[in-house]
Amino acid sequence: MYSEKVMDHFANPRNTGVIENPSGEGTVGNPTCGDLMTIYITVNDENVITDIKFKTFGCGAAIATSSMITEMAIGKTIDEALKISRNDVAEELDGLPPVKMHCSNLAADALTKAIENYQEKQANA
Amino acid sequence: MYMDNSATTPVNPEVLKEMEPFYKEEFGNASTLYSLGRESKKALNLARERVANLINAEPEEIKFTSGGTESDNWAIKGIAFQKRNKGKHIITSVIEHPAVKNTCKWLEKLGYEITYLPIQENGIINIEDLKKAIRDDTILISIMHANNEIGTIQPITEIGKIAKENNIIFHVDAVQSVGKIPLDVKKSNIDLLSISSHKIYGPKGIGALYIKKGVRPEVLIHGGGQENNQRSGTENIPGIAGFGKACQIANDNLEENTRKLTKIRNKIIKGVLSQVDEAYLNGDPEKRLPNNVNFRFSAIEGESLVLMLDAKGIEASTGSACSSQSLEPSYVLTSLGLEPVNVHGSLRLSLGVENTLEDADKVINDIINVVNTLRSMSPLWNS
Amino acid sequence: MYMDNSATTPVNPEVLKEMEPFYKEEFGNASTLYSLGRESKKALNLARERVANLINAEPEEIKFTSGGTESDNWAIKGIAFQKRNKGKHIITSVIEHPAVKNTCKWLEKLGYEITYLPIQENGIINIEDLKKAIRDDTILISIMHANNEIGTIQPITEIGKIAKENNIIFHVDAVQSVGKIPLDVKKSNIDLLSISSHKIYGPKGIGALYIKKGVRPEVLIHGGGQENNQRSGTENIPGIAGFGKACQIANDNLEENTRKLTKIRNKIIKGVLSQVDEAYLNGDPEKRLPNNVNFRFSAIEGESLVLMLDAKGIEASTGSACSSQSLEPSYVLTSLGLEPVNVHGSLRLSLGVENTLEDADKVINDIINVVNTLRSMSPLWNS
Ligand SMILES: Cc1ncc(COP(=O)(O)O)c(C=O)c1O
Ligand SMILES: Cc1ncc(COP(=O)(O)O)c(C=O)c1O
Ligand code: FES
Ligand code: FES
Repeated sequence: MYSEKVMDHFANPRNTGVIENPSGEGTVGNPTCGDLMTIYITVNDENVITDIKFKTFGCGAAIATSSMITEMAIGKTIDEALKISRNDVAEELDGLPPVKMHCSNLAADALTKAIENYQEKQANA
Repeated sequence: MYMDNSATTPVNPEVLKEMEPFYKEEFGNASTLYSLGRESKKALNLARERVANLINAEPEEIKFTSGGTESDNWAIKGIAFQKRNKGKHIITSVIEHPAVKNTCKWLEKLGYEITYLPIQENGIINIEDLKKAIRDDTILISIMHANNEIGTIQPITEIGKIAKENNIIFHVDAVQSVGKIPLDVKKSNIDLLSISSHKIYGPKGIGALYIKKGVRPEVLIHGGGQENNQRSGTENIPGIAGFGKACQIANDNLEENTRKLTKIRNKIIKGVLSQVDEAYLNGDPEKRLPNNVNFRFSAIEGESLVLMLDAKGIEASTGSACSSQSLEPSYVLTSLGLEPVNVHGSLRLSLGVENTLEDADKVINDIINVVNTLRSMSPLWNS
Repeated sequence: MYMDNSATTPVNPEVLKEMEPFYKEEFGNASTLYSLGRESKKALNLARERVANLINAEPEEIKFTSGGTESDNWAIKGIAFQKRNKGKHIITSVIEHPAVKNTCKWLEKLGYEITYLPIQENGIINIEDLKKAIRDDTILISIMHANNEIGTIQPITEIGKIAKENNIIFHVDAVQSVGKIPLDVKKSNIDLLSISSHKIYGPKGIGALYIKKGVRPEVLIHGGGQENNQRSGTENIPGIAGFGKACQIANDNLEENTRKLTKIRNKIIKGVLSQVDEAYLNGDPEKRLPNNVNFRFSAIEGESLVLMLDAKGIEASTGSACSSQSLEPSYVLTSLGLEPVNVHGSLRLSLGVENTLEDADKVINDIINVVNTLRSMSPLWNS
């Protein structure tokens, strides 16, 4: 059902866990099947994501897309990271079954939310 | 370590041996005149006897079908069509297999009324609910013997008695129970009973409908008049021979297998419930199939659970929404009163005759590890 | 010498080899999450492609069933139910297989009107009759490709054109023709087409219904949603894999087999007609399956003919009343205009890929002998 790359990220997820006092964090729930994902980011003075971690309650695809997006986002500026689309994540994983595409949406949305949370904090600081 | 025997079983080597001659030398059509067809005819009769023996029926009460799904369709549509002038009300339960459930849904479109009996917290219907549901125009009660997800066993003998008293046809989907727990169609007053071969180490694509003498559901598949004019189509002799053999083997080993599987099952249940936090058993602890275990674990999702167990060499299944094509959680588990989020973390292990007590140790350990791993990345788990 | 391949065929050893892994190691359910089910899934897809290739369909237009009979039932009942608001008139022919005929008879009980087109002396329908039979409320034309008894081939491409022009669904029972003569569902404008595996050296108990994209017959067997929600039931993977292989082999050898069988067939026909008095060929001499021979001999009876040939090692069949359970002569042969007494002496030889030109010599000789023996004791024979 899943590509080898999905299975790799699922079996050996990168960057799991929590960042204490993150620059931003975003949690999204999945209305389709009721899953949950949180992404934490640390952003430096040049607006580059220097650390990223995730926690996910969801299927194999949800875990793999969470892991994948952390790898795709780390080292990028927040502007670059915001451009990572839902499809980019799926593509980077060599595709997802159609019924699982919404799980990659979850990952992209969680990252966006974490960045927005960082931007809000900056604006309020 | 295969623990998904409720989905399907491997074919027993003895069963395969029984089938082989009918592919090659003895391939003749059972209804031909010449001698080549004679062995096929004999095999057909022998298999009919063997299936009948397993459920205490008469051989001529066994009609071969393409599987449990067709048997369920035939029984329910057959009675619905046959009795349409007597009434259009059917009673079933909320936890029937889709083969029953979706057949009933289709009949609703045709103007039939279906009562779906609820289940209690333990997964078993309340007999009082059944009694109250019966109406003058009730033509059929269709209740499964054992559930495919949670393994709970329904009181079919009590139901059969009530059906008989009310002169209502009683159909039992026994696909999961046949060959695993005792079953006696006479004692339980069953009129129609569905069986599938590939759940008891027989080949796929074959099953049977037991039809009590005198009961005559409308034919579902018309044609050349095979199966005493009730189910047409050239007989699948290798499949039928294998199915018969599987029934005989199941019958011969019923008690021993029950004893063995119950031990393994109880060991797994005890081991996991005592060592994993927030782990629960779905379904009734006693009134359940000897080979069925169904857990739920909070804060984790079943598809990932199954995939991680697969990586450790264990095949299992789940009722999680994420694992279904429709992204809906198991209706059997939600019927138990579970919230969708709790259905998420469900895990079914269905044991087979090849499993051992050592397998139980391994699976307990692997479950502990996998649950811990998944919880460590779950935002819902705070420890 | 097996010459009853229209009844059923032996399984090709290569087909059996294709099936074997799926009984034991790769027995997993195709719809499971874990890796064990993956090979089953792959086998399912490969078989779907192979069946599709044989008839120039798309793989997703192939739905697996339990055989030709189920396919015929599904196609006809499925359209009858789906289109019941558009109309209740169906056109078929008098020589359809019982799977079609008895399905139509059942629909008559439900209020459908069926036109049974007659056949001409050569066993083929008259296209003008078809045109005249079409009405505003005609929802389905179901005409077989090649007949199972007399092997005559109907002009399905002409029929398909007429069906299309009149916006009527066209179903073809191609159980006897598939893999034996060219068949192109696109070219012939076919909407639904029935196939059976055990007539082309595949296993029994498996078949397919081709359903053209966009056509949606009502479901016959409801349940777990297999076959894209159109035909439920745990997939019979060994059967499906074997069926697919059989289709591929038939496809690869179609021309060669046709050439070879036509030669053997013509040799038998010529040999018998030239050496036996009052021997006739039933059906069309040209527009017939390369593997079908159907004689009639005056003054003798078919069952005894078949039994005597069996004693000489030849398996064949007959349309004689005496050989049927109902003691009625073949309706296919009486539809040709034959008197029951002439149907009595009918003999069908249906050749298989294993037959040779030497077999033709033997069968000619044996027929001559057996016919002579039987006539020598027949009160109807004066020589
Ligand atoms: C309770 C129950 N009924 C019916 C079926 C359908 O049987 P089959 O897969 O043989 O069509 C199954 C298994 O899938 C089942 O578990
Ligand atoms: C023309 C025709 N249609 C349908 C069938 C039924 O096929 P099956 O035996 O696979 O059910 C047969 C063979 O018996 C046949 O010859
Ligand atoms: S998280 Fe539910 S399907 Fe992926
Ligand atoms: S002569 Fe015996 S059945 Fe016809």
